[in-house]
Amino acid sequence: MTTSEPYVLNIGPQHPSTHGVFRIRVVMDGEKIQDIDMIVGYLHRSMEKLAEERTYTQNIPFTDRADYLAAMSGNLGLCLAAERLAAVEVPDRASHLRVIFAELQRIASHAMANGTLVSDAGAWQTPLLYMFREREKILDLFEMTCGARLTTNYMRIGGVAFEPPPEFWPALDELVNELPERIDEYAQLVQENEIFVARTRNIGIISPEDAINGSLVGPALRGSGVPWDLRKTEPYCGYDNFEFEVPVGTVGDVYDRFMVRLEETRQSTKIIQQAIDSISDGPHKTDIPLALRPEPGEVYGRVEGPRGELGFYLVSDGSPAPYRFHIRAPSLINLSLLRDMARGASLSDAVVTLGSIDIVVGEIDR
Amino acid sequence: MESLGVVIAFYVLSTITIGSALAVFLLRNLVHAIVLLVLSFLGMAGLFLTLSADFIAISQILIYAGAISVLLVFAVMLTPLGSRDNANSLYINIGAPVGFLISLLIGFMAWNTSWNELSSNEIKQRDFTDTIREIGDQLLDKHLLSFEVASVLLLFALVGAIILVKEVKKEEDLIVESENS
Amino acid sequence: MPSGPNQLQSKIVADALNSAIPGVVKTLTDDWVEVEAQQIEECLLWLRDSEEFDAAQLSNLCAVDYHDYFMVVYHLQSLDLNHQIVIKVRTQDHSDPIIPSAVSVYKGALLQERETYDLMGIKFENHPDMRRLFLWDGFPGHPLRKDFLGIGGGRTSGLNRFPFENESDPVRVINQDNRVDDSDSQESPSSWGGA
Amino acid sequence: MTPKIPSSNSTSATPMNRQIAARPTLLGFVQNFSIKTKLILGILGLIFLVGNGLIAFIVIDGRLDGKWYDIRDLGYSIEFLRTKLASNNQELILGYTLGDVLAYWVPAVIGAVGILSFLGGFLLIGSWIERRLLARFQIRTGPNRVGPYGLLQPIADALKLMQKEVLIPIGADKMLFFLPPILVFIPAMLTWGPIPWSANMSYLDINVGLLYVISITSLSVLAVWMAGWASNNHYALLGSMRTVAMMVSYEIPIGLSLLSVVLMTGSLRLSSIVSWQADHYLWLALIMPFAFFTFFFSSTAEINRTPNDIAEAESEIVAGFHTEYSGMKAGLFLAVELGNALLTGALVATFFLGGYTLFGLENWIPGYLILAGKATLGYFFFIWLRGTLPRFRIDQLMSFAWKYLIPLSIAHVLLIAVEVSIVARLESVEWLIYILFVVFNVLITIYAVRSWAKAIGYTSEIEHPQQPVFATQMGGIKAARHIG
Repeated sequence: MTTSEPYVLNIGPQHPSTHGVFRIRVVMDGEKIQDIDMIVGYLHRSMEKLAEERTYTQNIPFTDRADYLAAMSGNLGLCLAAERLAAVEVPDRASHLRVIFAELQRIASHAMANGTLVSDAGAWQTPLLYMFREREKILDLFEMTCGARLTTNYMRIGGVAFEPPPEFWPALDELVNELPERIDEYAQLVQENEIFVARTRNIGIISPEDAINGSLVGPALRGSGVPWDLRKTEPYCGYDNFEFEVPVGTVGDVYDRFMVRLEETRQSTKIIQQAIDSISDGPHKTDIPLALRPEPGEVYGRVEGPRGELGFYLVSDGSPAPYRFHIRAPSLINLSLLRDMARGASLSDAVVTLGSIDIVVGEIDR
Repeated sequence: MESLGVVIAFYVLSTITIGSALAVFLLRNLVHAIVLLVLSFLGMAGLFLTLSADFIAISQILIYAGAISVLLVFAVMLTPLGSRDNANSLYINIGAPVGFLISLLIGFMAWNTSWNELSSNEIKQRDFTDTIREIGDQLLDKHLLSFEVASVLLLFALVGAIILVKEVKKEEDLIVESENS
Repeated sequence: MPSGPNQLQSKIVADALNSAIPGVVKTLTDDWVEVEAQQIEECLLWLRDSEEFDAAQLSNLCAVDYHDYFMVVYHLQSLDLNHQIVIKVRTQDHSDPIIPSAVSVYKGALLQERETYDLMGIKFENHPDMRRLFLWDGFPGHPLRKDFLGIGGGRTSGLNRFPFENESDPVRVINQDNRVDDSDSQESPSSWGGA
Repeated sequence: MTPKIPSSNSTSATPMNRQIAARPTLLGFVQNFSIKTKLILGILGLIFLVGNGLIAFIVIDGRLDGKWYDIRDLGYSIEFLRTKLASNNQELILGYTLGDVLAYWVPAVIGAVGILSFLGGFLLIGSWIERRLLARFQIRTGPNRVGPYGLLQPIADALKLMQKEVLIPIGADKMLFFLPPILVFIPAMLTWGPIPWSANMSYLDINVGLLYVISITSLSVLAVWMAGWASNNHYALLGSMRTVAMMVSYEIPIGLSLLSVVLMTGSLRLSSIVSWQADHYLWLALIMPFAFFTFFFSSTAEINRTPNDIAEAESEIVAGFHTEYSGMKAGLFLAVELGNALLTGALVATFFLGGYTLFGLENWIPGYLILAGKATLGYFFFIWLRGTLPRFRIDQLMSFAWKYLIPLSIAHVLLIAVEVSIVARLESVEWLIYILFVVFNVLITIYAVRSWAKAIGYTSEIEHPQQPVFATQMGGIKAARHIG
């Protein structure tokens, strides 16, 4: 008698395709996945508890360490929420700088996401390293401006911490000029690759209804064909003054999510160009009290991070520290549908699907 | 008649072949048994080589050590974990007499055959360099009918295997049986 | 005035909810509507399916500890109509709070409710997979509660020592029922629970 | 306006960039040579080439015995040495004379040492080549710290691996766990036997050489399976089962493609296959491009190289069958993988690219250099693929083998059989027929592959691009929920 016995495969916490210390227990039947169970928390630092002990400004570094691939977006989200809570005005130049840095961060983060996705599909790191080329330049720009490459801690409540140095602007110009060409190169590298297309097309399909109901956000939601982008629907930092498009997928598969990200980097380049053109002189920061004491109340501020809606739910009791500090982590919530997608898929497809959701474990665990 | 090297090789190879075959029979671990069975096949190939039958030796390696062993591997992998031991003792009551009868038959045939003893001179004259062409000629000339019958039989087996795989989705054991046969 | 840019007037939401499910709204401010805890599932379902509100997506779910009770906050949003609705639920008691789960309405609540259970200790009824998310089974207490580590009532909740430092630790005594079990005991899928 | 102050060295604004810019490169090093050094190097190179040519000339010209070692020539050699050493014809051991022993052992040792030292040297330099080349494909520098240009990196790697502890996992089958790193080495080394390195320079020039190659390479499956089974690890088991399934499938197209080679050349002896190509001034890759492609692609599956490296797919099953191996045992697996890549390059060169011959040039350059060059070229090609392509899924690979390669290979064998019979009937205008066949086969291969793919229902994914649309084209954000 022969029967196939299901067995448990432990993917992670240390595994090349989990992008960090993320663990999935998979019940497999041969190469097919029967069931999965996510086990997260290896990087849990209880940020939300720690934040209740610190002032709003002191909490900004936590956002660097939550989504460590998109620190600028995290900074921006917290600052916007705190500004709304404390009713702080932001100078126009600061808003433009924030847009520039947030969009640069989006390009860097999408480059990482797309590169690792192709690596998960089995390309031996070549596309990843090509996409790192621009990411390196962006991180150089960050380093020039605030001295750090990943954990930038750049934005402040009421503006940004520093004015960029003089050599920043020509370097940025150069980067923005060469970016469209480079993005075309990546598109060609991957789009015209039959193997990559065969590995990603019609894999891990999420229907628009499921995506909305499963609280998916960002490229995962847009890849499924739902045109939803907070920069358009709830404009902040003057995004309504910039012209850009929201790319939306047609099928909802891995390939769509990849292409949406790639197209978003193109649009981000456009936004940066417009921001450079329209930036004006002025202060980069408004002065706020050292210990900001917002009125008692609550606010849910959110930005469109590279991974989607990055929300900060702040509750103030009038003291300098937030009474409750909650991060709505898109990486975690985008995983809600992973189990449905992975069931019945083969191991190789599940790995690619996980890569296309683009998780950052620092943000999942916080 | 034979050079000493060949004699030594014969005894070493026979020891390996028979020893590992016995171990296959005696070992409890099915996986170890497969590995030793392959060793036995290889020893057999070596024995063929000592007889200057290079084509048959290579075929032995290709078919038995390379292909049949993989088939056995699949069979083992599709066996449930519980019955993955070498349950030879179950069938020893039937197996022992059958084995004895078969060896008796072989022995009788060996005894009965009038062996064409070649002198060492004749061996030296005989050309062993192109056995393969001779085999090919024989197959497509003298033994053409059996050759064709064998190929038709193989085709039937192939088609049968495909039909079994297509038809019986719920009883996968049939597939393995067809592969084993 | 609601605090969010596209947030609906909570009055409108409350009126509509009350007319659909009579008596469900308990309190209401400019920002949010507080509804009856046991009817939250019904409420969310109605909001999701109503033409007027179309709260298709659960944007955010979290809980706030107010020392005597918990507030569970639901940020809903409509992608068609581009507005946000904030619904809150107050739990009855502080020691063992239980409210109905929203997973049957929003699949996106799956992990957020597990997170809330893990860090706040609020149990969600009928959740298919109510386990801890970040911390291991047997972790003493729920760290985001204001009285974590037994410093009850006080405003500050400083984590002055790690729970397992030594046996004689008073913190250890408080949580002595919870045994630390980090072994891989869940070999078979059936014991994982859930759908 | 904006404070955009132009800066001349904007790209090297960070210390890291400056450091990278200041790093020496190999090309820069060569360019910085004085003209005298360049001349000396050039002359040395010339001397090397001419010297090799002279040696080859002497060898080919018969002034030295060109036979290196051949099991078939054993008898002749024994007789030769016996007569030479007749004066000393006393029994040494077990009835053998000194002549017998020498005739057997001297060439065997020379051949074995030659092949093994070539392989060992290549394993050392090969990993450096692979890492440097991959780095070049990936716009990075690659190993450049240990020794000049990182040349000593492989030695450092080997030392590191040797120092590491060899772990045996709990629950592992100790005997089966111990054996595979040794067992995979055996076929990898044995397969080098029948490959002709030059005219009459073959370690084991048997008349079933081609079958020997196929059968010996098929043995490595078992070692891989043993490694996966004994590791008591699901990743290892998955990897080994993938390997077994894939090898079983891809041995058939390999066998069929080599069958066409045998049909065309009429011999299973590798040296005859090479000399057939040399005699006709025609590489088999030209006359049977399909078999060439099939063999090359299937070989990538057999030796676990990209795009068919599903057996040790890093992003899925960590390292496949050798996940649990550490230290030098893992090193042995890696070395075998590298050696196999070179071996496949040599086999492709021998079967399809004229082996040690290069249109008469082999009379001037030693054949072993030509073969090594061709094998290295094949190896380079493998590295190129590795730096370029993603990985197939296992079901895609399987269906590719069974649905595409095998039926087409069978048709291809028929085609070649017909062509061979045509050639046999028209021997007078053989060269014209061959030219016609080359053109015809290339065209029919392209046509057959395309029409078969179409017939089986395959549509190219690239021809139907799937692009994201813009939200404005869909009627803006409001349409969110109603997209089909």
